[in-house]
Amino acid sequence: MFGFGVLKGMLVTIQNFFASYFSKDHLTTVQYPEERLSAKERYRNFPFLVYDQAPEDPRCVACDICAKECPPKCITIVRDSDAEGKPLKRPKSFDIDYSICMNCGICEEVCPFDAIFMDHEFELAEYGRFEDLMYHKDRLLKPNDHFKKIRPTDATRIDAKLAAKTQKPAPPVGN
Amino acid sequence: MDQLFVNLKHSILIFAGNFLPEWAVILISILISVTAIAVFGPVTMMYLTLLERKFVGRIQNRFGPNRVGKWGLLQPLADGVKMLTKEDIVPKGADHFAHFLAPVAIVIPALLVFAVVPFGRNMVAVDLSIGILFFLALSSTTTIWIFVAAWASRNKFSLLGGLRSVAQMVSYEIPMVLSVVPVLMVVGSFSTVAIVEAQSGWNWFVLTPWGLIGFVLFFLTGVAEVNRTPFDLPEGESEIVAGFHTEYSGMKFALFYMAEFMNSFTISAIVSTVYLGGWQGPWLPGWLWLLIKSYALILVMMWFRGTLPRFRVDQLMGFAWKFLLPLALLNIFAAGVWLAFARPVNYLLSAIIVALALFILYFANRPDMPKKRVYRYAVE
Amino acid sequence: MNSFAPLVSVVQYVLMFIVLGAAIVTVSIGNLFRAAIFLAFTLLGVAGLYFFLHADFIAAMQILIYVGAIMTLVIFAVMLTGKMQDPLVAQSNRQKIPAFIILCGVSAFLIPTILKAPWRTLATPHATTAANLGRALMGEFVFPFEIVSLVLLVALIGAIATARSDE
Amino acid sequence: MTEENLSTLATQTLEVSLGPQHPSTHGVFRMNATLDGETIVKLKPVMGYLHRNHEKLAEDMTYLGSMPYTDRLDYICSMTNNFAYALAVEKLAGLEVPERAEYIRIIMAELTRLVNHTLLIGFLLNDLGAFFTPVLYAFREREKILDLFESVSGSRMMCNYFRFGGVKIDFSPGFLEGVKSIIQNYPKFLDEFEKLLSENEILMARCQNVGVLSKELAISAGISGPMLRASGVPYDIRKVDGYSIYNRFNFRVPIGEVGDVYDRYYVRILEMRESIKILAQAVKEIPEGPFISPKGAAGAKAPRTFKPPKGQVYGRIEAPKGELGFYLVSDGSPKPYRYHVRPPSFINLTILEDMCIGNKIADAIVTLGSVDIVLGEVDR
Repeated sequence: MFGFGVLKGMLVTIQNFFASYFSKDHLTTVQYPEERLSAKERYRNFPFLVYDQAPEDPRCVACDICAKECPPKCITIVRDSDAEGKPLKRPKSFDIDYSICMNCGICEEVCPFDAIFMDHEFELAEYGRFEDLMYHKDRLLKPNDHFKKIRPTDATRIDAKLAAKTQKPAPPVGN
Repeated sequence: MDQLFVNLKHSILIFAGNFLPEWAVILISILISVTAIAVFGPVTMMYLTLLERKFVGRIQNRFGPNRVGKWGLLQPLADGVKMLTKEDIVPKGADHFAHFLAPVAIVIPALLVFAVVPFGRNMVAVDLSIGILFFLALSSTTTIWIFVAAWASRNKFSLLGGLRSVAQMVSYEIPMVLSVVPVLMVVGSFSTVAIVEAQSGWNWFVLTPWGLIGFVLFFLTGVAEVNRTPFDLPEGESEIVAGFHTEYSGMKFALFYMAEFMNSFTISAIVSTVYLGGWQGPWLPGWLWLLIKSYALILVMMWFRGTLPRFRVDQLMGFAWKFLLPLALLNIFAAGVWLAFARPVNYLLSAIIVALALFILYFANRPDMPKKRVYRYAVE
Repeated sequence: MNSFAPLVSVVQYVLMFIVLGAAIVTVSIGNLFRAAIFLAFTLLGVAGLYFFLHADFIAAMQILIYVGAIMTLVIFAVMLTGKMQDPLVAQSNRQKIPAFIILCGVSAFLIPTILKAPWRTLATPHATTAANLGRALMGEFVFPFEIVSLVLLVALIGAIATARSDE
Repeated sequence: MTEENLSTLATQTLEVSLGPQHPSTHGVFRMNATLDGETIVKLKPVMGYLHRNHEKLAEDMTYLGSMPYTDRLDYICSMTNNFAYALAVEKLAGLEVPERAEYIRIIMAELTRLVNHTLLIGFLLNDLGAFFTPVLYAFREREKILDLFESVSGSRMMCNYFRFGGVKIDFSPGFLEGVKSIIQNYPKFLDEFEKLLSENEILMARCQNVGVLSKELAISAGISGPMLRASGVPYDIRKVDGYSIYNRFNFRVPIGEVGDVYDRYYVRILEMRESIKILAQAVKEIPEGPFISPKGAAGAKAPRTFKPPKGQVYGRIEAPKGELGFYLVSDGSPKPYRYHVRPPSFINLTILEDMCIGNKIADAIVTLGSVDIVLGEVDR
């Protein structure tokens, strides 16, 4: 009979109306600033650089692989050099333009030194469109503890790997 | 309690009568009624928007507005401030005069019809002897202003919306008027007050066979008259952007919105008056009964909005002309039979007529109806 | 109720002013669409006057038929005019002078008639109820009523026939 | 009146530009429609507002570098885009995929199909004028699948999960339980969805015999996916090519009869039910083992060493929207010499005019909605 389909549909919606008062499954909104979802461990947002002891001594050796492989080319690295102009194995500047970065995580994958990882931080709103979203080395560097905190599984694995490497006399050569 | 507002007004008038001449008292009496309506209408509209957003929100498994004030109660005020401070944009090619006039004028009939709504015993602004007709007449004038707005915007989407609006109003006006006729026949008066009084003691017209059909018809055509889902073609968002109010912003848009919501309230109030016994009901004061009934109908409208997709133009017309109109006519016949026979027999006879009418119309419309389909799978 | 009378007449005069003013604007304004809008105001004002004359039913009919239906038709007709694409749909006022002369002629007849007519006033206006009206239409005036409906039917058929015979 | 009589009345057609800013063109798409009243006499789709140079960019990038860009083609189903690209490159480089990776891929692809079809039906209803309720129900369920995607790949929509010769990383703990609960609960949701929609008379009336696409035209225009099957052509690349390990699974291919919007809607509902079947089998049978082949893992670690031999391939899959193919030409360098995408929604969109002519403007919107386009893929 004409009209029963409509009535059936209306039954569904009114069921949902009442269910929204009783079941969490039917009121899925998370009231964001007050409530937050727990981040998944593998969640990736923007990259950051890891240092072990001091920010002056990051794991990054300025090999430029991530900059080359970055699909939107948002990473710019300048290699540091000593007084005679001999290149050093650390970046003089390391810039990531967060307004270009597309969170793909390829930099993390290709980095041979496990120096760059994807962060969980997502509240990055800024007033300036260009300079404010251009993250320099000082803002990108975060301690290994931060990495351990946000991604414990990966951190343990990588720490073990690095520890195994430092046992060996010759450290891996960059580039 | 029942006469709370009536007594309030009365005591104010007696108080004023102590030191004012008679004509001033009458003026005050009129002003009180007018002010009450002029305040009640827009406030109703403001909180109806909130109610709709909350209700539809819950239907859609979300909270709805809950940030401005406790439970979002201040949301309508925030919206009002936003609307008032918004830039008023008038398209370059628009007819400025008509573009300005339409939203202003559309509120007038919406407010005027409040005058004949009997909110409770003795609580009607004007007991016109032609109450229902007054309501029907004024609500039909809304079309003109919608059409003026559509034309004045000089926008093709607006124009399409305006044309749809006119076509829709013209079609639904007829079954709407015809669906009230049975009640007028039984009561013998156009007066809304008389109609309510005829339904005292649980003699609600909706409880009769013709009344049930009439109620459904009147409510559906009423929903169509105020352009709400599933009959919201004039502003059909997904097709013609926003229809006749595409080019309106700020307060002018808010006025259209206000007219729409006030119209939905009055149509609900009138439907409850005509078929659901108006302010009649046990225990509670009359005005509360009317509000409960009207809000129940408004919630049904919102429920429609939360559930149903919209008709297409030709289907809308087909529904009105091929189904609602003949049913309304047959319903009048059923009411006539009801009047002609004595109590127990007339129930049976009019029920049979109504059932037959539904049956015939169902089979007559069968070829145009959508059919269920059976699907098969590809053989490997 | 007597002391209330001046108030009523004030409102009535305001309404008359609206009717006349809107009517003058209707015929003199250069924009056809706006003219139609002012015509709506004229008709609404007339409906208001009916209300004050205790002719509620006629007032409602005035709104329902003239404002609701005829005005919609008029505006539709405006939209069908050739100059609709023009932002200011122009109205032709070329026949101003002949129109004025005819107006004067008609007024010359009407005004004296109005002034001379012995207007009878009813002591108590009796209420028009739906039942009374129905009885009048179906009883006393059944013949004119049927004739009118017949004329309308013929007009309808004629309209359809005209539309069809174009092929 | 007959057609001939109508033509004698002088009428003007109305040119309406639906889009690029329009509520229901699913992005920045434009339809230049010529209307006679509300009937469409001509309709020209205008594409390219979202052109992002996808193919040319890929020529200056390593094979892996294009992977995250494929996510952004059809941003609703990034997993299947990854799948098609990975498949093409594997064909080019002759890479083997480990058993477990194949199962992971199929689970992802079928979950993506659920996401896409659910969301499409929600938006189709929005085009029909339902006030967001079906969309939000679709969102509610889609969220659960996206949570799974996020737990595995780190991103909800831009997954970038597939690698040449396998996938990026193995399941996270608890993923398979999540899939199992989807398999258990999704049919319930589909039942609810169908109860809300499938038999709704308004939806049936709006969708049946609207936007009809004949079998012959569908085949000659190169239509693919659910749209082709709704027109009655039993063609599913999962069955035809049996790529990956689809030939191990037991599932059926639903086909429509009429080829109208309703068939397209219903075929998708049935496809979802089949997808759940595939998921159930895959979850049951998934073996332990490596998730990427050693050669593939090396390629992912150092994309510049990944140099497929000279040659050209065309790899295709049955994406939720239709046949998604990648045509690649390699000159032996780490970058593709030519990279071409065969986007299903672009090709399905080419016959929009044929489906719309003679229908009402509201139908054009619905027909467009039923084609299932994502502008990211149409314009690339």
